[in-house]
Amino acid sequence: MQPVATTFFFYFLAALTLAGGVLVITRKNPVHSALALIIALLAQAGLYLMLYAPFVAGVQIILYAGGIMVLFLFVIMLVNLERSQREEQFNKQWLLGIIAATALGALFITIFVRGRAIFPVHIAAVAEESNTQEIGLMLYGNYMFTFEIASLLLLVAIIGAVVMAKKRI
Amino acid sequence: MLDYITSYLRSDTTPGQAGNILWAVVYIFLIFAGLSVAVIAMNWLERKILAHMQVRLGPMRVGPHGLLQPIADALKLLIKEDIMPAEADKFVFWMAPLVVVMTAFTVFVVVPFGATHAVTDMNIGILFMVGVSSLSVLGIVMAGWASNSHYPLIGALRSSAQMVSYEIAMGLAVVSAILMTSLNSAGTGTLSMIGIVQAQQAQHVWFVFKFFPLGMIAFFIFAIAMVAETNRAPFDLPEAESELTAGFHTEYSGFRWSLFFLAEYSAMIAVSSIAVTLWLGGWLRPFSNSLTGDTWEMVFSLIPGLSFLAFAAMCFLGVFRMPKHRAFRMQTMGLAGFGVLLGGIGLLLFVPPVRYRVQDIFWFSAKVAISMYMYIWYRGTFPRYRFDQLMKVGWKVLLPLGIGVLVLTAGVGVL
Amino acid sequence: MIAKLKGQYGSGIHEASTYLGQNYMIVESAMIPEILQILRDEEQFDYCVDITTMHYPEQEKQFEIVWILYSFARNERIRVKTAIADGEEIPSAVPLWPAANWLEREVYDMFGIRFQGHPDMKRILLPDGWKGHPLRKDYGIIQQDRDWVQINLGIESGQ
Amino acid sequence: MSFYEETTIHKRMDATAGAAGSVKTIDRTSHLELDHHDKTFLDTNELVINMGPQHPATHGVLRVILKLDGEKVLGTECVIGYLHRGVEKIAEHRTYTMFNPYVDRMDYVAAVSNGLGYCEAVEKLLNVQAPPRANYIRVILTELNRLASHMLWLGTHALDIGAITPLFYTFRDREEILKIFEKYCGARLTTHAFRIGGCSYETYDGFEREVVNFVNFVTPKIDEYEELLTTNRIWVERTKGVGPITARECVALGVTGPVLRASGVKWDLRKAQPYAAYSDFDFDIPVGENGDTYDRYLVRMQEMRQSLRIIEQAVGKIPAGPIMAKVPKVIKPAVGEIYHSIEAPKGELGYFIVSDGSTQPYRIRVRPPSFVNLQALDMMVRGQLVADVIAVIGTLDIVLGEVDR
Repeated sequence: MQPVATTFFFYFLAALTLAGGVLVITRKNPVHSALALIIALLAQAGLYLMLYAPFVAGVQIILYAGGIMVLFLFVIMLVNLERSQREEQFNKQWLLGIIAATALGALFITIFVRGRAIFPVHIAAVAEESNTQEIGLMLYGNYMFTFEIASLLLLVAIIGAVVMAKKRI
Repeated sequence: MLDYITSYLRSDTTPGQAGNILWAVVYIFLIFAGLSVAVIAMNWLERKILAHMQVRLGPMRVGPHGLLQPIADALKLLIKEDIMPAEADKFVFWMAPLVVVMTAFTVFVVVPFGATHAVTDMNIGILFMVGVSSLSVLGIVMAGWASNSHYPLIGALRSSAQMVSYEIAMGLAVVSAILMTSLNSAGTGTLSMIGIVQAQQAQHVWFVFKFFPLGMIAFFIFAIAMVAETNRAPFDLPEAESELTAGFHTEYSGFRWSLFFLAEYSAMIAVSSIAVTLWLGGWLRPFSNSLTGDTWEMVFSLIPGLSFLAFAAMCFLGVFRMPKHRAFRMQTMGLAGFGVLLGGIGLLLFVPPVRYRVQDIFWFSAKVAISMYMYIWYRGTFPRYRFDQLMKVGWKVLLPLGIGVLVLTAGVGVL
Repeated sequence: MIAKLKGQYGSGIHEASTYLGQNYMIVESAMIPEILQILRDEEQFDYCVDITTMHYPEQEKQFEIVWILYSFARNERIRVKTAIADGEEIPSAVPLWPAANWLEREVYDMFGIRFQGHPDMKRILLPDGWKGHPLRKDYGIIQQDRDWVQINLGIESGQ
Repeated sequence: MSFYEETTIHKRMDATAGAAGSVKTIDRTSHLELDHHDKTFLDTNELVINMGPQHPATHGVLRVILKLDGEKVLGTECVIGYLHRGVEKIAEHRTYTMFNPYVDRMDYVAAVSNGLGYCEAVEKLLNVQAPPRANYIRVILTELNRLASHMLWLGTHALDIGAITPLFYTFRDREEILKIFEKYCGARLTTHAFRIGGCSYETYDGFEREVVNFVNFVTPKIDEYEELLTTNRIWVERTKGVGPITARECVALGVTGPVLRASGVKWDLRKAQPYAAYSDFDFDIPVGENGDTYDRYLVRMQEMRQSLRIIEQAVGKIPAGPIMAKVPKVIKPAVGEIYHSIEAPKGELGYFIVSDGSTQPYRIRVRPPSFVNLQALDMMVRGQLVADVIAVIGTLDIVLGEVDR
C-alpha cells in the first residue's frame, strides 16, 4: 500500500505520542493518565506502521493497548482514587531529575548531530510483505536465547505475582 | 476520471491494494451503510426469532410484522433526553461510547466480503482485527468507571477480566487456523484475511474440516470465545440485567446508549466474520470442489437471487394472509412494498455481471447470518454462567484445549 | 408434660389448658427464658413458628406476648403467653431460635417492646424515623395522617 | 441437642471455613465489618452495593445491602417494608367477613391459599366445619394455585439465572389456571374464592372437565420445563451447591415449605396436620438431599406433579352436596384465640386470631412464610458470589407483598 502524506502523518503521530506522554505525567487522576498512555501507545503503533513494521504495530495494539493497559485500568479502578488526588503531584527530587534529563538530552543531541551515521547502515529495509516472517525468523533464529530468557523472566514474574496475591497456596 | 473509476472494476484486487482512494471511500461508505442496515435487521430478527422461540409474536404493531420497529426505536433513542450523571467523569463518559463504536467499525476495514470486496487487505489482517476488537474493552472499562456508580463499575471489571481471559483462548484458536494456512504446497503462511481464504481455496478444504477433528475443535473454541468476547448470553455477565441492572451502560441513555447497542451488534458481526473467514471458507461457496463445472457454477450463482425471491414470496404470502380490513390497508401495502423491494433486489442479482461480482458477498453474508442466528439461539436457550464458572471455562477448559490443538496442528502439519 | 412443668414451676405457670384443641400456657414473665429453654431442650419444641403480641390498654400489664412453638417430633403446637407492662423488657429468644430475630424486631416495630440481648433491635417494616408503634390500640391512624399533612404540607387543618 | 447452642450458625460457618476454605468466619452481630486477618497487602477495598429496592431481580421492592469483596459476598442486610400496608392493623377495624379479601393481597401469587388459611382459621374459631363438597373445591383450587405459584417461581427464577425462555412457557401455562379461576369466581389473581364456612360459588358447568383437560395439558408441559433446565449444564452449575442450608439450620431459622423439604425434612402440613380434605388423597412429599438451589428446584418440580395428582383425585371423587356450612349472618366468635396454619406454596402460612367476642377481630397476626424464609438469605449467601445472591433470592421464592404485609 502506498503511503499517503507521509510527512504529515509522521508529525501528527509524533505530536500525539508526545502529548500523550506529557498528559500521563501531568494528569492528577490516574485513570486519565492511563488513558493518555493508551493514546501515546496507539500513536506509536501508527509510527511503527509508517516504518513498514505492521506486525510490531499490531502486536503493540493487542498487547499494550488491548491487554496490559486494560489490566492497568482494572487495578487503578479498584484503588482508592481520593487519596491519590490529594497527594502531591511531583516529587521533590530535583537533583535526580536534572541529571536524568541532562543525560537523556545529551543522548538525543548526539544522535541529532551525528545523524544517520550513528546507526549501522548495512541493514536493508525489509519489505512490508515479508516483514512478519522476518521477525519470526529473527526471534526464533538469531535471538532465540534472548527470547527464551525473556520468557523465563516473565514466568518468574507471574509466579511471584501469584504468590503475592494468593491468600492460601 | 471515468477511467479511474472503471479501471478498478476490471482489476481483481481490493481498492486499498490498488491504491484507488475513490473506491476505498465508496467501500467504506457501503460497509458503513450495510452494517447499519444489518444491525437494524439484526435487532428486528433477534426480537422476532426470540419471540417465536418463546411462544409469542414479538413486535407486530409498527409496520407490517413490526418491520419498522427498530426504526421507531432508533428515533425514540435519538429524541430521548441525554442524561449524564452529575458525579460522572464528563470527558471519559463522553469518550467511552465513541471508543466502542470506533473500534467496532474500524475492524471492517479488512473484512473480506469477497475476493475483491474489502476496503484493503493488510498482511497482518487477522492481527489487526483481533487487536482492534480487543480495544473495545477499553471503552467498556471507561464507561464503567466514568459512570461513578457501583453497578457499572462491577460490570466493567467483569467485562475486562472476561475479555482479557477469553482473548487468550481465542488467540490460540486463531493461531492454529493461521498455522493451517502455511501447510500448503507453497509453504508460506499468511496473516492476511484474503490470504487465509485463498489458502482454503488452494487446499480445497474449509479449515473447520481440516485435520479432523483439530480444525473443528479450534473452531469450537473460537465459537465459544467469540460469544464471551461480545458479552452475549450465556456469557453476558457484564450486562447481566438480573444482577447488575445493565452492567457498564447502566447510566447511559438515549443516543449514547444506542451507540453501545450499535457497537455490540457490529462487534458480533465482526467476530462472526473472523470465524467465517478463518474456518468456514470466507466467501467461498459450499462444495466449491466437489460440485464443479459450468453448470454447477451457474446453479450456485443463481442462489442469491433465488433466495431473495423466496423472501419476496414470503412477503407476498404475508400480504395474502393479512386480514382484509380497512385498518390493515397500510400494513398490507407496506408489506407488499417490502416484498417488491426484495424481489427487485433478487432480480437485480440475476443480471450476469452483478451476479458474478456479488455472489461472494452473498455467501459470506449467509455464513455470518448463520453465526448470528446461533447467537440468538444461545440467548433463548442458555442460563447465564456465574463469574467463577466463566473463568473456569476460559482458563481451565478452553486454554488447555487451545494449546493442545495448536501443538497437535503443528505436529500433524509437519508430518 | 404440662403436669411436669407445673410441678417444677408451680406458681410460675398461671394457666395451662386447651382451647379448641390447641394447647397454651400463661407464664409469669420472669420465668420465660427458663420455660422456653426447657420447652426447646427437653420437650423438643425445636421450631419457633411465630412470636407476636396483643395489646390490652386497659390491663395493668398491657402487653401479652405469645410464642407459638412447634415440635417436629411430637407434631404438636403450644402457645406460651406472658404479660408485661409498658416499658418492661423481656429476654430475647434469638439464642434459642435464630428465627426469633426478625419476629422480635417486628414486635418491637409494631408494639415497642424491647427484647434484651437481641443482636439488632431496630425497626424492620417501618422506616427508622417512624413515630409510635402502630399496632398499639391507642395508636391513631387519623392522628398519624394529620401530623404528616401538617408537617410536610403545612396545612393546618390536616386535611 | 447440643446443636442448639447460641452460636449454632457461626459454628457451621467455622467448620466449613476450615474445610472448604471459602466461607469466612464472621460474627453475626458485626457481620458488616470486614475481618482483617485473612488479608494480604494486595487486597482491594470492600464494596458496599445496594441492590434494590428498584432492581430487576429482587422480585418486588426488596432492598438488599451487599458487602462485597470483589465478587464475594461478605454479608447482607435485607431492608424490607417498602410494601407495608398494615394488614394487621386494617384487620382490627374490619369485621371477619370484610377482612377476607384483604388476605388475598398478601401473597398475591397464591391468593387462594391465603384465603383458605384465613377461612379455615375463622371456621375453627367459630367451631364450624365446611361441607365436604366445599372442601374438595377448596383443595382443587388451592392446588391449582400452588401450581400457578410454582410456575411463576420457576419462570422468574430461571430468568434471574439468565434463562429467559422458561418464563414465557410458564406464563403461557399459568394463564390456563388463571382462566379457570376467572371462570369460577370472576377474578384471576386476587380471587377471594372462599367464604367463611365454605365456598361462595358452585362450580360452573364443565368445571371438572376443564380441570381434567388442564391436568392433561400441563403434565407434558412440566416435562418440557424439565427438559430445558434439569440437565442443562449451565443450569446445574449455577444451582448445584448454591445457597446450601441444612435441615437443622432450616428448623432453627424457622424456614418451611419447599426449602425445608429440599434439605431433607419430610414435613408438609398437608400430611402432618391435614386440613380441608387433604387426608382423603394419596400423594407424596418430595424431599431433597443437599438443601441447595438445585434440590429446591427439583423439589418444587416434583411438587407440581404431586399437585396434579391431588387435583386428579379430587376431581374424580368430588362429592355432591351443599357448599356452605351453617354460619350465622353476623360472625361473632366467642372470646378466645386460635392459631391455624396451612401449607401455602411458600411454606407454613399461619393465622393467629384473637377474638374479644365482637364482630371485629381483636387482633389478627399473620405468620408469613416469605418473611421468615427471607431471614435465611444472609446465612445462605455468605461467602458465595453476587450472582448467587440472585439465585438464592429466586429460590427462596419470596413475595414482597407477604414479607411486608
